Order: sequence, then structure tokens, then C-alpha cells
Amino acid sequence: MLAVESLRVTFRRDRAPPVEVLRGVSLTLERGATLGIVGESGSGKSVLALSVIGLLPRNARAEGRVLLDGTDLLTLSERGMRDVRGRRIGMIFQEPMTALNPAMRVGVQIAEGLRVRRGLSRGNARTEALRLLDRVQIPQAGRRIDSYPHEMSGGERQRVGIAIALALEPDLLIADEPTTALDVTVQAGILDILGDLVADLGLSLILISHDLGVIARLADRTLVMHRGAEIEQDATERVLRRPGHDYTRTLIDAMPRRARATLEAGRA
Amino acid sequence: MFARFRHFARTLPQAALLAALPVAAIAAGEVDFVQSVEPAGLDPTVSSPVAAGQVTWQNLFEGLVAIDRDGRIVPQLATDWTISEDRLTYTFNLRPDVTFHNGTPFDSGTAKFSIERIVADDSTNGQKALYTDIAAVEAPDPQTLVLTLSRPSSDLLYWLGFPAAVMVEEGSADTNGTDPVGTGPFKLDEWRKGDRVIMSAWDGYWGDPAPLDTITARFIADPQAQAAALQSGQVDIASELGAPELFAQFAEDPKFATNVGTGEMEVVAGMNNARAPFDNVRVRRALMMAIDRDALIQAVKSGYGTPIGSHFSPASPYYTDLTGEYPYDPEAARALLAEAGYPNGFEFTFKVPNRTYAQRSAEILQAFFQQIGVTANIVSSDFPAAWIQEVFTDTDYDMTIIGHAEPLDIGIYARDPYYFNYDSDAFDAAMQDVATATDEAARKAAYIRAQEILADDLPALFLYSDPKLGVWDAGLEGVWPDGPVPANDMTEVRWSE
Amino acid sequence: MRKLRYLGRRLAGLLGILGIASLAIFLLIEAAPGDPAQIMLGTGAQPDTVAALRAELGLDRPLPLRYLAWLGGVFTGDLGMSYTYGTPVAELIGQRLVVTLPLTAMATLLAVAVALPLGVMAAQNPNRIVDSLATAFSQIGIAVPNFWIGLLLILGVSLGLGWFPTGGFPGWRAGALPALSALVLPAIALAIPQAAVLTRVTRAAVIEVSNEDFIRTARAKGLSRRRALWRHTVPNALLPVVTMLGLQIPFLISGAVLVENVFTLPGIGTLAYQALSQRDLIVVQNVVLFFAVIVLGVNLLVDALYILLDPRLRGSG
Amino acid sequence: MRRVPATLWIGAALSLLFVGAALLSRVWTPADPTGMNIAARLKGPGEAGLLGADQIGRDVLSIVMAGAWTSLGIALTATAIGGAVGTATGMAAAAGRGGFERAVMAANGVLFAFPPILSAILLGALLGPGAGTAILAIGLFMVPVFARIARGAALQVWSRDFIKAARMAGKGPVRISIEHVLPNISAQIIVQFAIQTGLAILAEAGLSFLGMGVAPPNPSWGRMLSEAQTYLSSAPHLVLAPGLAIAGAVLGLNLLGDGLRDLTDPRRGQAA
Repeated sequence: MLAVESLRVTFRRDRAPPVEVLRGVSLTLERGATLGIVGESGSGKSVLALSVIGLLPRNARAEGRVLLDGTDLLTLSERGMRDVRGRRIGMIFQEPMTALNPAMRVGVQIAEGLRVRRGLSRGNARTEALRLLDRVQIPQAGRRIDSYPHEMSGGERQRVGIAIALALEPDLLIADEPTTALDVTVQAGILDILGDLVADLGLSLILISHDLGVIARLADRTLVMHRGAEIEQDATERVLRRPGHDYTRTLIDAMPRRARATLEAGRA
Repeated sequence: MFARFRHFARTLPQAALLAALPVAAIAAGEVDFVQSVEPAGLDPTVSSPVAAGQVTWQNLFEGLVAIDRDGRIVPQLATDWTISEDRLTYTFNLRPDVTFHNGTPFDSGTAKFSIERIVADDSTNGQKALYTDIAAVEAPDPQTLVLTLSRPSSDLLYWLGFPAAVMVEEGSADTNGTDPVGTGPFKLDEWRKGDRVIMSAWDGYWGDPAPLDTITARFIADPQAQAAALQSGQVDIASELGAPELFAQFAEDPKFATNVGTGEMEVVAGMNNARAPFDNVRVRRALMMAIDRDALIQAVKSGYGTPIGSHFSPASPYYTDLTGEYPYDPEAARALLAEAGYPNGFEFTFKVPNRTYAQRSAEILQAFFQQIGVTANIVSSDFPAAWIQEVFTDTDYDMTIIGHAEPLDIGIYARDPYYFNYDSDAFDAAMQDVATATDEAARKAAYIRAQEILADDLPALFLYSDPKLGVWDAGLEGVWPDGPVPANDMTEVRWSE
Repeated sequence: MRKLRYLGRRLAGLLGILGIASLAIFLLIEAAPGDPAQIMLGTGAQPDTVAALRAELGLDRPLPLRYLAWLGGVFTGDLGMSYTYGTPVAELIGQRLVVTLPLTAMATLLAVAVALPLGVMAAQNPNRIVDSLATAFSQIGIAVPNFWIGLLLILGVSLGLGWFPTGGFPGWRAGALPALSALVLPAIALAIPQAAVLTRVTRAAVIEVSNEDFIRTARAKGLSRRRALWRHTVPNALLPVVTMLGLQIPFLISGAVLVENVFTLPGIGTLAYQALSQRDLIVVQNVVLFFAVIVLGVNLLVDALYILLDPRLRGSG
Repeated sequence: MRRVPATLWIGAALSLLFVGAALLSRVWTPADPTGMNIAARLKGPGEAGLLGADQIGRDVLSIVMAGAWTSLGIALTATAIGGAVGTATGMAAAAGRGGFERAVMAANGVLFAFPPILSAILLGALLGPGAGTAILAIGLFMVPVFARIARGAALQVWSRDFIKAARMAGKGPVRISIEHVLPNISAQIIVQFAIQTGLAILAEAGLSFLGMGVAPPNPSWGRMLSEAQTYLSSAPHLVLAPGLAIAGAVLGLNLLGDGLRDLTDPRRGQAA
């Protein structure tokens, strides 16, 4: 369904030579499958995600191909890309504290895409937003729909973020470090929701994390990245059990002992 | 090309404006005149008399007598009068059937009230000093008023023609400042403070009605804005255009009538005669000779103005030309200064009101003084507030510069105290002779002697008489060309057919 | 609730500041040389006449009594009578306000109308021509004195093109159009420096908000750049703009004093200047206090607006 | 080494131009800035001098140059005084906290409540117009600005670890303020100084325009403009030169300030 072919991204800089942050990455993703992308910060994971959804900063240039059901997204016009975003690809961001507009009620933020892209009436969009809040397991959704982001906890906000991404029923969900900023106890809940969505709705999911534990929980396949390049890519089980590269091994070793234990247990 | 664009550009917004305006916004009998200073109150018998008089005198308020456009005393609310042999008793016959704007009749009772109010102990009339020779006021019958003086005062009749002595009635006297009630041909419609006073013809006027329906005084301090208002037709008359340098362009323009009239304002650089070195008459003479008055007038007033040698302006009937007394002669000035004991000159503080004409004149005087080795350090003084306090009340100054606008005000040099701190028995005697003169010739002779004493003693440096640069719409008739009294008498102004 | 208490505290502090300010104003003006009675009577008056007028104006009463009388009057809404005009000060201020208020309002609206789109466009197109123009405009606009702009407008537009009067104010009774056209040029002169400051703030704020994560979230929903800008970026960028509007009030008033002077408008700035040179003390006191109230009041209003614009400050419940 | 921003170059060049003109005017001007020449009055540029002559025939270029001395002199002195007092009170507020800080901030509030031109006019009434009054009025209105910035910056420094270390070493608040706080906030103060000097030039011009500035014959840009208003239609050159001088000097100082800020604060440099 999604195929990225030797994607290169370079950033132009003021008064300095351009810098290449993605050095030819390729990947494929089947419908209903989950791909984990793992790597330390600065490895180009987020840039990869942003290139797919076409939200790279202005000074970035992407080369290669990003094929969504055969269409090269890199060649699409801004208007064409707008139809892809939200409807075909939804995205969840890392920082629930900053990823929501602080001056807008969460219900409105969820409904906005529905109103603009689907032309739903205010009332219908609200009903749909309420359903989505239920879907991401926000308790008392009827009351919370009129809350502002600052009135919610981090976990709740991230659920709202998921609801926003789901609103237009995309085929592909990109979750960029969705749990990194959250407490450990909250992390599990978010990951459960993501897992349920993939299972119930048949979504494809790209899950980006620096945390192998997170990847291990959900991903069928895993792509390990380092400094803008692919280190290895294979079934998650294989990557974790028989890391093909020293770098992958250091990532596994860097995991907390307890997490590694769960990993072992899961593998067993 | 540009001209055509300008024309188009001009007409475009005007057409839009006219379309939006109600018709007949401009009535035929309407005149707007410009005045640079807005009066504090509209009653010329209290507070600042000059600006209040310029708006209301003759238009709203009338006196027992009036000063006409030629400076003559003419009957007004008094039809005629007799003066006793000893010149101490004045008997006026008052005009019958005169009423105030509020319907109150004018008679000897109101006249008595008006005069007594001027000289009362708690009077707040700024010109009170001119009338204090009046010892008693009697009203033997409704049409007769008798004034008894404590000593002869030959100018009294003249003073009675002044804005400060207009007739008011008891019921409205206290509110005349904001809601003036007089006997004149116009009554107040509205005073938009900071902007304009609108007056309209009053149908109860005792005399011939004024040709105009509405007159408006517009207060525009900035000379450039005055000129612009004239050019754009927002005002019709500027009887004293503030910008002499713009006068020439109006003179060339057939749309306007212009007139260089004589005014009563004398610009003088007063000195503190009680303070060294200005207590030395030779120093004062030397300073006078250091000044080229023609060059000064050229620079400050674009050449419009007359050099003066004493305190009267050529507008005065008693004027005598004394500019030859101490003419421009820097060599002689330097010599005289050395003779006075200042061979290397001296330094002094020049306290100058922050008004354009004063600042500009001071800068030029400074340059002239420098030529004879005298250094003038100019200190700006906030006018009127600080200036009146420092110079006038406290006489804490060396030299200053100011225009004296009141006609026949040469008597200020005899006053004690007055800011010049000038004291001359000869001058006081001359003023006494003026007061007691029994005929016009003797009076004139005394006035001339007074001027000569001043021209020789130079308690102040006599610089120039301000011209009255009048500009008005060429279609207007009856505007006063000269200014024997600071006034905007609109009672005879009319649009020509 | 918490916010209400906060605003209440602000209001109390504001009253305290106004109290100190009123005393400072009063003492400053009293200490200035110049006697209103003497000024009103002119140079021809004798000392006894001056004394009579002083008594009539109540200027012979002791200083503390006059201060308390003034303050008491202010609280009961009686601002006293102008010495020189002889009319109630409140009426005088009211008459001038109908010029200054529309003038400053027009200038502010104009400044916002120019600065907001310009700042947003510049922020959206960094290093493009629009951006360079906006940067140049904001730098130059801050640097040029508004009274000079006024003079240039008179020179070019009034005298040159013949559009709009060179000065003066016909009054609202002359009709809305002539009155407004008398205010157009002064408002432009007053607006340009304001617009320059606001353009700069808007541009910086929009750039800053554009880099926020939630803008990316909005775009990821499939919103157009334009919709994300106006629905998400601009509302959040308004806070610093509104703050700057509040901080600019003292400068706006200062500018009005100068611009009214250039265009000979009978506004409240001219009144202050005129009354001071006449030592119409009671008018000066009230006008200056009035300005202080406006400055502080607007800043309180800005605080309230903040709460309206930023739900985070509203407190829950 | 960071690259020096272009704004800094332009700003420094413009500022230097005016400082240079001001200094040069002390020793040389094309003509005597106080020397009148009636024959040349209101002559346009080229006819009499490079920039024409004014209403009493003085050479406009010479007065503009000499005006730079007046304008910059008053602006710099006022900003220096206001900056020193404001910085000191701001630092003291940050060091003292509590009641003292509240008192300082309240005093700032009172000063802030007076629109600058108005307080200057009031002071002018009290002290009489002149350079001293202008300096005092402008300096006074600078105080709260510097106090606010110095306090904000100083509070940040006070929260840093090395201050704790200094306190534990037994240093008093005055010593810490001078030894540690001042050096760390000086960059921000210097940047503000350049910008406020520009504002001071504008304020001085406004005061002179209203007749509250230096006394003649000391040339002043603001007074030149006020006098030029009378000759707007007959001698428009008189309104251009002083206005351009004011705008140029203020622009130069603002650009200098912005450039310095970009240089010292890389984060802002990127945003701008």
C-alpha cells in the first residue's frame, strides 16, 4: 500500500552548506500491517514521517518516490496533497502538550477536519467528534468535548490527538513517538488503543519510537535507522532476537532491564 | 499633464463630498473670519480682553461710544455727551429703545452697573487701571448717565470706546464669558471650544441690521493653516494673517483682496532698567544702535512692518517718527559701549517667550549684539504662563521681547511697578500733561514729548510696528483695513452683488 | 473566580497608582511658575485686580484643601470649572474627546488593518519581497516622527493634490463626511508608526506560532495553509499583538498631542497643551489624570482581553 | 565565529554618519549655523548651499549638522541617565524582592501612566523649556523601560546555579549584583540602550516641535520642523531635511540595536 523508494531529504541552511538528513531510505507497508521505525533522536525518523505526509519544512527538499497505492506523493500538488492528508494518512504527534491548539475546544479541533474536508454540518460533526472521543476511550466524552486542551491530562490530550487523526478515516496512521512524553502508566493505554485500531479498523500503522519496547509491542516489521540511513529492516521478531547490526544491539542493550525482560518473555 | 491630473484629483473627492452634503450648506450671508488666539472667555470686560474683543466687540457687545475704523470716537449707545469746564464731569445722553439679546432694556441703570462693575474693588477687568479716575457714576434719569472724575483724564472717552468698557446687564453679567448677552447686531449661536464661535444676526437690534446672516470666528493658530484655510475657502477673512511670507502669494491672486494696514502692535525688547548694565542709558543706546531694524523686519516679517523709534505705531494719531534718533551704526555703538565702561562688551540673559515672532526676532538681535561684542544667551520662556510670572510679575530678567497690542498704551512706562522698572520724572510729567490737556493740540504735544523722552531714554529697544496684513475674499466689502482697535468688526461686511 | 479576584487586585493597584499620580500631577502643576489669574487678566492688569480674580477662582485657598476638593470632586463626577473658559471641565473634555477619540480609534484601526495582513504575509513568505517590504516598512515607520509624516501629508496630499483639508475640524454637526475627512490625514500620520510596531510584532508572533506543533496537527488534518493560518496561527499570535496595542497607548496619546498640533485639531491633546500654557490648572490636572486613567484602564482591558483570547488563563470551571 | 548581520552593518554605518556629523559640526560646518543672510532667505537647495537656506538665510546643511550634536547629545545623555537609574533599580528590585520590588514596580506603574510627551510638557512648565528639561523628561520616561528589562534579565540570572554558589560563599546581594548579575545582563542593556536612544531622538524632536526643546540659536531638528510648517508651500525643502535627519538617525540606532541583538541572541536572530 505504501512504498517509499530511496528517499533523500536535504535541508537548505542560511550561510551554510545544505545538510542531508535522509540518505536514501526505502520501505514498504502492507494494508493492515504495522511498521515500527526505531532509532535515536536525530536519526531522521520524524523527517521520514513528515515526508510521507508532505509536511516537511519549507527549506527541505525531498527526492526519490513516496508511492501511496501507486501515486507518487512527492509529485502531487499542494491541493492534491491536502486530499491525502487526513483522508488517506492520519498523523499523531509526539508532544500532546503542544500538538493541540490551546485556544480551541478539543471537540472543535476534532470536528474541524470533518467540517472542512467532509462538509459536515456543525451538529453532525459534533456528533461524530463525540463518537471519536468515545472511540479513544475518553471518559465522560459528552462533557469533555467542550474542554480546552489545558484542562486535560497528557494522556487524554494524546487520545484527542488520535481522535483528530482518525476523524477522516484514513487508511494509514503515522504515530510519531506517541507515548514518549507520557507517564509509563499512561503509555500502555495509548498503545492499547493504537493496537485496537489496527485490529478493528484494519488500518496500516507506522509507529515511530526510540523505544524498542514500544515497537516490540505493536510492530510486525521494524526499520532501524541511524543518521538518516537504514540500518536494517525485517520482521520485528527477527530484528530483536537476532539483531543484524551492532547499532541495533546497542539499542537493545540500552533498554531498561525490566523492559528487556518483558521483551524476552514476549519472545519466548 | 500634471495640471490636469491635479484638477481631476481635486474634483474627485469634492464631488463625492458635495453629493453627500445637504444642499445650501453655504448661505450667501455667511462669513468666516480667522483669528489666531482663542479667547478664554467671550466677555471682554473680564480676563484676556484682546482675544475676547476680537470676537465679540461690535459684533455682540457695544459701548457708550465706539472707535471706528479710522480710530475716531463715535457715538454708539450714547447719542451725545457734554464735558464740564473743569473736565471732571461727563454727561451722556443714552439711546432709547435699546435692548439686550435677552430682552432686558438698556438704560442708565444698566450703564451705571457696567461702569461701576469695571472700577469696583473686586473687579476682574484686566483694563481696570484705565478707568480708575472715575470717582462716581450717577443715573439721574433713564436716558442720562453722569460720570464724575477724581482728576481730568483726556483719554477717558477713548477708553470708553474700548472692548473692556462695553455695556452689559446685571442679569447676565456673570455668565457673559460663556453665554454673552450684549446689544450688538449679532447674538451667539454656539461656541465650539478650541475651534470656532458662531454668531447670527439678531432681529431685535436697535440700529440698521448687519448685512450678514451668520459670522463665524475660526481659531487657527498656525499661520500655514490660516493660509491653507483661506485658499480652500474654509474661511473668508484673515484680518491679520500670521504668515507675512505667504502674503505675497495672496496679493498676486485675483481671488483675494489684500491690504497692508497699520496695526497697534509695537514689538519692543524691554530691558530691566533697574539691573546693571541696563541701568546705564549709554548701554541701552549702544544696543539700539547695534540693530538694523530694516533687516530685522525683512527677516522676521518679510519686510512687512514699520521700524519704530518710540512706543507708538504709525497707526496712532499721535505718532511721530523717531527712528532717526539712534539709527543702525555698529561703530558708534561699540564706541558708546566702551564709553559706558564695557569696551569688551558683556553677557546677559535674553528671556524670550516661546512664540515664533519673539524667538525669531531674538535670534536676529542676538546676531546684531554679537557684532558689538555683546553676548545674549537666549532662554526660552513658556508663554504666557512662565513669562508673565518671571518677567512681568517678578521682573526677574535682563532683557525680553514682546509685542504690546493695546492702543495708546504709552502710559505703561509711567506705571510703578511695571516690568521695565523705568522711572523718569520727565516722562511722568509728560503723561500728566496728556491727562490734563484741555485741547487736542496740547494733548498731541504732550504725547509727542512722551515719545521723545522714551526714544532718548530707551527703557526698551523699539523695534517695529506689526503690520496688519489683511487677506479676504475679493467678493467682500467693508472689512476694516487698519486696526485702531484689535477687532474683527463684521457689522458692515457684505458680499458684493 | 480566581481570575476575577486577580482582576480585582489589579483594579485596586490601579486605583493606588492613580492616587499617587493625582498627587504628583497636582503638586507638579502647582509648583510650576505662572498665576492663572494674572495670565487671564493680561499685562495691563493691576495687582488688586489680580487678587480679586484669584479670590473669585478660589485660588487663595490653602493647597491641601484645593487638592482634596479636586479629588473629592473627581470621585463625585464633578471635575470643577475651567478657570479660563468658565465652563465645566467635564464638558470641555467631552467636547474635545469627540475629536481625539475618533482620531485615535481611526488610527488604531488603520494600523491594525495594515499591520495584521502585512505582518502575516511577511511571516508566511520569509525572505521574499513581501517580507523585505514589511521589514523595511516596520523599521522606517518606527523611525519617522508622526508629526513629520503629518507635515508631509499636508504638503503632498492637502496642498499638492487638494484632497482633504490641511487642518481644522468642522465639527460633527457639519456632517459625518466633512468631519471624517478632516481626520483622515491626522489618523494616517498617527497610524504609520503604530502600524510599523504592530507589523513587526505580528510578523514575529506569526513566525513563532507557525513553528508550533499544533499547526502541524492542523495541517495533518488536511487543512489548507490558509485555513490553518487564520483558524490556528493568527488567533494564537494575537496575544502579543494585543499586548503591544496596550503598551502603545501612551505613545498613541503622545502622538495625538503632536498630530493635533500639526493639523490644528481641537482635540484633547491641544486642550492639555493650551490649558497648561494658560495655567488653567484645574483643566490640566483633570486632563492628565484622564490620560492616566485611559493608559491604565486600557492595560486592564488588555489583561481582560488576554483572558478572553487565551483559555489557559481563564481557569477551569 | 557568527557572521555579523547586515542590519548591524547598516545600523552602525548610519549611526556613525550622524555621530560623525555631530562631531564634525563642532569644528567645521559649510557655513556658520547661526549666521543669518537675509539675501539668501528661503532659497532652495543649490541656490544657497547644498540643502538651501532657511527663513533667515542660514545654511540648512549646517544647521542640520549642528542639530545632530544637539539631538544626539540630549538623546544620549537622557538615555544614559534613564538607563543607569532604571538598570540600577531593576537590578535592586531583582536582588531585594519582596516589598521593595513591589514598590519599585508600583513607581514604574505611576511613571508609565503618564504619556511621555505629556509628562515632558508638565516638566517644561515647571522648569522652563531647555536642554535640561528635555533630558530630565526623556530620561525619566526611560527609567521604567530599563527597570523592567533589567529586572527580568536579573531575575533569570539570580535563578542560576553560580549565584547560589556565590551566596554560599558569603557574598552579599550588592556584590553579587555587581560581580555576577551586571556582566550577564549587560548585553541586553546595551541593545536596549541603542533602541531607546533612537526613541529619545524622536521624543526630543517632538518636544522641540512643541517649543519645549533647546533654546535658539542652538539648532534643533524638531524646532526646524515647527518653523518649516509656516513655509510649507513656499519652501518645502525646509521640511524635508530635518525630518530625514531624524528618521535616519533613529533608523540607524534601531538597526544597530537589532543587529546587536541578533549577534548576542542567536535564537532571536533566527526568528527575525
